[in-house]
Amino acid sequence: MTASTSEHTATKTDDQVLTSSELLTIHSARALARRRVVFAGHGLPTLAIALAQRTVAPEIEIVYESGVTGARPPDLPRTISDSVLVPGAASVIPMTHLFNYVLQGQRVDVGFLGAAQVDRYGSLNSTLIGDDWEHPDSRLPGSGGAIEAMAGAAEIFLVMRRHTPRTFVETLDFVTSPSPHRAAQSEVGTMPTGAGVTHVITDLGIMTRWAQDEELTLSAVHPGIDPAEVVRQTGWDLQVAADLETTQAPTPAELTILRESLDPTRIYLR
Amino acid sequence: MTASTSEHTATKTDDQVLTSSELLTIHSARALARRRVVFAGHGLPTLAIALAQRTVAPEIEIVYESGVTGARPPDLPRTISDSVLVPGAASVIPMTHLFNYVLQGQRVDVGFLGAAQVDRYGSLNSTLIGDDWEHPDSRLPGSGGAIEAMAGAAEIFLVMRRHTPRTFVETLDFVTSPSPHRAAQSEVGTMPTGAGVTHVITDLGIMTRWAQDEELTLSAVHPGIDPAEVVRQTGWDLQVAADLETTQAPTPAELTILRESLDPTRIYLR
Amino acid sequence: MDKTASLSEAISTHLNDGDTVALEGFGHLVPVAAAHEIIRQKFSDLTLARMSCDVIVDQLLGANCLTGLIAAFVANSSAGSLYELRRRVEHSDPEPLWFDEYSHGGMVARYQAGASKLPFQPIASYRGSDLAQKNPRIRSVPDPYGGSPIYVVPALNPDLTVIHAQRADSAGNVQAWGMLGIQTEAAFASRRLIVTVEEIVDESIIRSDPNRTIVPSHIVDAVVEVPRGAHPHAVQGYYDRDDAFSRDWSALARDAEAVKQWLQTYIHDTADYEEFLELLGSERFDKLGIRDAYSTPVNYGGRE
Amino acid sequence: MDKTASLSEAISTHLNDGDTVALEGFGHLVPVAAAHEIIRQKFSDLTLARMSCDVIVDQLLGANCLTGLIAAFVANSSAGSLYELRRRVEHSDPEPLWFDEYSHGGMVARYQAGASKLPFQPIASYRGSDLAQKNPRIRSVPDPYGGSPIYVVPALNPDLTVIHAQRADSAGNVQAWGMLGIQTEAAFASRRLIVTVEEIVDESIIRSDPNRTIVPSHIVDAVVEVPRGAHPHAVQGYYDRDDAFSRDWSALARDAEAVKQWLQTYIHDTADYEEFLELLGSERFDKLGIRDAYSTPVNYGGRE
Repeated sequence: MTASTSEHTATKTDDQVLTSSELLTIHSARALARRRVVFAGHGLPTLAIALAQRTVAPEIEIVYESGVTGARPPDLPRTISDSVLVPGAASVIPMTHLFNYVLQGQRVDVGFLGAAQVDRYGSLNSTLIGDDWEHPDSRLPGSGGAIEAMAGAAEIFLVMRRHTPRTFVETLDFVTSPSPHRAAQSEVGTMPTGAGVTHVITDLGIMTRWAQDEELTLSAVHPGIDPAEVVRQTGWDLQVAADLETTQAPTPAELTILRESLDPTRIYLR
Repeated sequence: MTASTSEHTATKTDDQVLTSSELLTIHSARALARRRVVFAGHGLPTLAIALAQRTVAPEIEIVYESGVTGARPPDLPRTISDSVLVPGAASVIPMTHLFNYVLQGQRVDVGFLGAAQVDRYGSLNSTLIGDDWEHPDSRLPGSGGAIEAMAGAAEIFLVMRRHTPRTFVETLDFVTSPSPHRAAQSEVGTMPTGAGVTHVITDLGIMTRWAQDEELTLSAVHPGIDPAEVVRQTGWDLQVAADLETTQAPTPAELTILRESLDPTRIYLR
Repeated sequence: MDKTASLSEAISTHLNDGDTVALEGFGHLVPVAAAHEIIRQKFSDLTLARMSCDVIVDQLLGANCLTGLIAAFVANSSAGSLYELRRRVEHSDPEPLWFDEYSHGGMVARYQAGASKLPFQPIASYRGSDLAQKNPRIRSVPDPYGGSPIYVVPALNPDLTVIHAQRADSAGNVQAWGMLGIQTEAAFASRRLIVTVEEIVDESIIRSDPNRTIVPSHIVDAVVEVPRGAHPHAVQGYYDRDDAFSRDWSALARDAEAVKQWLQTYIHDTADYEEFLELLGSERFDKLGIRDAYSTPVNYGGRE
Repeated sequence: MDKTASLSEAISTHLNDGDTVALEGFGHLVPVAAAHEIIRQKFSDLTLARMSCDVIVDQLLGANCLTGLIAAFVANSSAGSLYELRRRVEHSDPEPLWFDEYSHGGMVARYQAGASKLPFQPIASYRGSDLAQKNPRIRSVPDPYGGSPIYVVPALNPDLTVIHAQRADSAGNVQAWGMLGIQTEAAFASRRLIVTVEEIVDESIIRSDPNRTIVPSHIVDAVVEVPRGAHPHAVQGYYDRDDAFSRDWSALARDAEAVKQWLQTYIHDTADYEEFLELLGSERFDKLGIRDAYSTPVNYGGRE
């Protein structure tokens, strides 16, 4: 996935153009208030957690799929298994423990995921585009640990760089990581105890949902975004909250920490 | 279990009385020829393995239930979890790995066990004396890891200090660690792939069996022991091998290693 | 977040009468000080989970803290019997004890399932064992890949687990070495977790060796510094086992009255574990010294 | 017992056409040299087990070594796609690939079951996932404790596993630190085991820190010293990841012919991994240096 600057959200702050990555990172960080154990990928989630630690959630503990907890890397990690995460970390636990005891063990408050497609209940597809699992039009990376993050974390934050009808779809080409709503329709397997996707943070705004049978609802739009545009860019009949809010623009403090302290060489903040 | 010098096996070697512990240790060591991974308790099995490493089986690797492998303790261990086993050991693996991957994983060639009672197929009782599990006449320590050693090791060596009709019984008061013969009568659970007890080493002689439905057979008696006496001391109609042997007396080399090098202060060789 | 607490606070905050409490440690790093504090605070109706028993089980029984026991080995290691336990099991004296019995492998599997939030864990042993017949919680499931039905044991999720380790930082990142028993699994399986340690150290020491961490801070509720907190068991690199104590216990505990007297003198009449240790006498510990044997450092270096 | 061998000997002795071979390492300590040797020796009809794929999967596919793949993540980490793999899956080009797909958690569970000689391992995820519908090897068992039926995945027991680690002694006691992936489980699950290491060291170093051992000698068939054996992945304390190599691979592998050419030049035309590294050029490695960061030694001392 490559970073892309989304035109409609570019605004000026401190003489610097606000990039989509910055916007998504800042709103992800704000959503982490009161959370403690966060399961993250590299890049944007890592930056969002670092920003939250400096602002709304100083007690956050970060957990990587590679088993690293409490990392304090001297350089930004390039993947979740970058060896730069290890020196000075609080622990490197075995991967069996990470999957069995931490994720499946329901120790994670928030898991960050991305996806190629999401549906109205927050089921995710990261497996394929097309209609044939054995011979897809386009083969994507697959679950990795996404199925387990969805099943084990109390909440999932989904970050989507481009809000379009091709990514926010009525029907997924493949249900990789099922929402609790979807899981409830099955009779086999263990029901997840978490809420599934509670926040979708996109370049247009923020969608939220809280209960198993609740749909993702547009709860806020970024400054200057028309909610009707968000509805048009969504592949299902998106519900808009009665008390729809406009997100607060990034503060100078947030931007300063992000730009000057966390990613000064702009590896992820392109 | 306390060491006891058995009258009928006491003979003179090098002006020193051969103790029952020495006799059992030496025959246990000899039986370890061609074995490699041995699961052992402290005391006699530890000594037997050390002796085998110096004589018939230099490649033996010792594994303790506490997860220690390749121990080279400067002092004799007093239990299987004695911290003296750790410095200089080849590994201390997690107990989950020891039980799941080493024992259940069928990585052990020989497991040493003791028991309060043994039956003709080598099922063992280490749980109780009496006929009521909830209120036994005498509560014994229980399985510990014995059930898993029996189920996972290719062979079990049973060392019994006193060969009597109360310990070699027709019917166990409780089947703690079942022989494969006994396991085969059940329809639930996983059949052990190992042979169960293949050697019983006692103060009177050696009993062996090799196949699931084969009974323990008296294959050798110690010098001076009347096979009829062994049959009398056994609570079932003990089969005696047609080619019954007399065990070779401990050699001066064996005794020297045992007495002067392995247990010079006679902690276990009482 | 600073999670340091006194032992008294930690136990009174995180334990309730009627709880299932796991005290784990396989002849090494046993949370003895925590067991004593449970006795001192007179908790009752507890069910103790302890894979392999030792003197603290007899002590907790003698103090009438327990109505249940989940275990796989009920002797005092190689030191003899646990007579309080035997009186309970053999004669319901002074009261019956609910005894939920497994093998060591079964206890390992129960803690694993608990830590993994699975309802059960399959196990390849138990076929033909009377234990599987007698204990109704050992069950079986079919093998959907065509094999025999396989035994399973249920998840064990204590209300509180207490473990003892060599060191932790004040946030609760816990490091231990030597024989580690089933402590990590008991910790993750538990609803609440107290860790007692020989030393609380600066986080820079912990973070110089992150693979040594057996329990990460985010599952720890309280961390308590209790030097010699595992006596009469050993702590690798700190002190040796006190076999004389364990042997003497088995002799003493033949007499129920002697147990009551011991508990009064050594636990109820002492204010805390420190006073208990003073009463035991420092000469005891002079005999438990160890030689040093330091590990070769490894290089954790990453990108420059 | 001395188990040291050359890489060529080790692979030719312990691998057979048609085998299932696990090459594990989660973006760190990946047995790349061993994958190259498998290509160099022209093995075929292999099924590769690799939880999280990377360039070696594309290389083994391009060299026609594989007819099957067992995996949970089929991209080139964050560097892009694996185009050999995509051609196989999307277009059966040049041949179909049997793809047995799980999640990371499913692969962890499969190796655990394999290492534990259990027929399967229960898993709490998969409810409602299309993966559980599509893959007929993901099955379920009833919960004898009253819960819903639970999904299970079958044991994975490779014929051969190869792992890479920082160091081992000549007997095969293997030590590693940093991110350890699923290597220990893949090792125990396997019928045969080869370990490649950055350094074979004296056993006194290994034995100064026995808790650092991830694989004990008794399950190891061969131990091979292969410095830089994990390139382009990192080895903690030895060298950094070579992201340029991985990115370049994803660019190159868009063209099947370019892959064939690369394999010819870099693998078939080099006698061994050492020659391959020479061909890559030492300047590459100058950029992958690390800073030192040594662990604080711990005291393993026991009874005097």
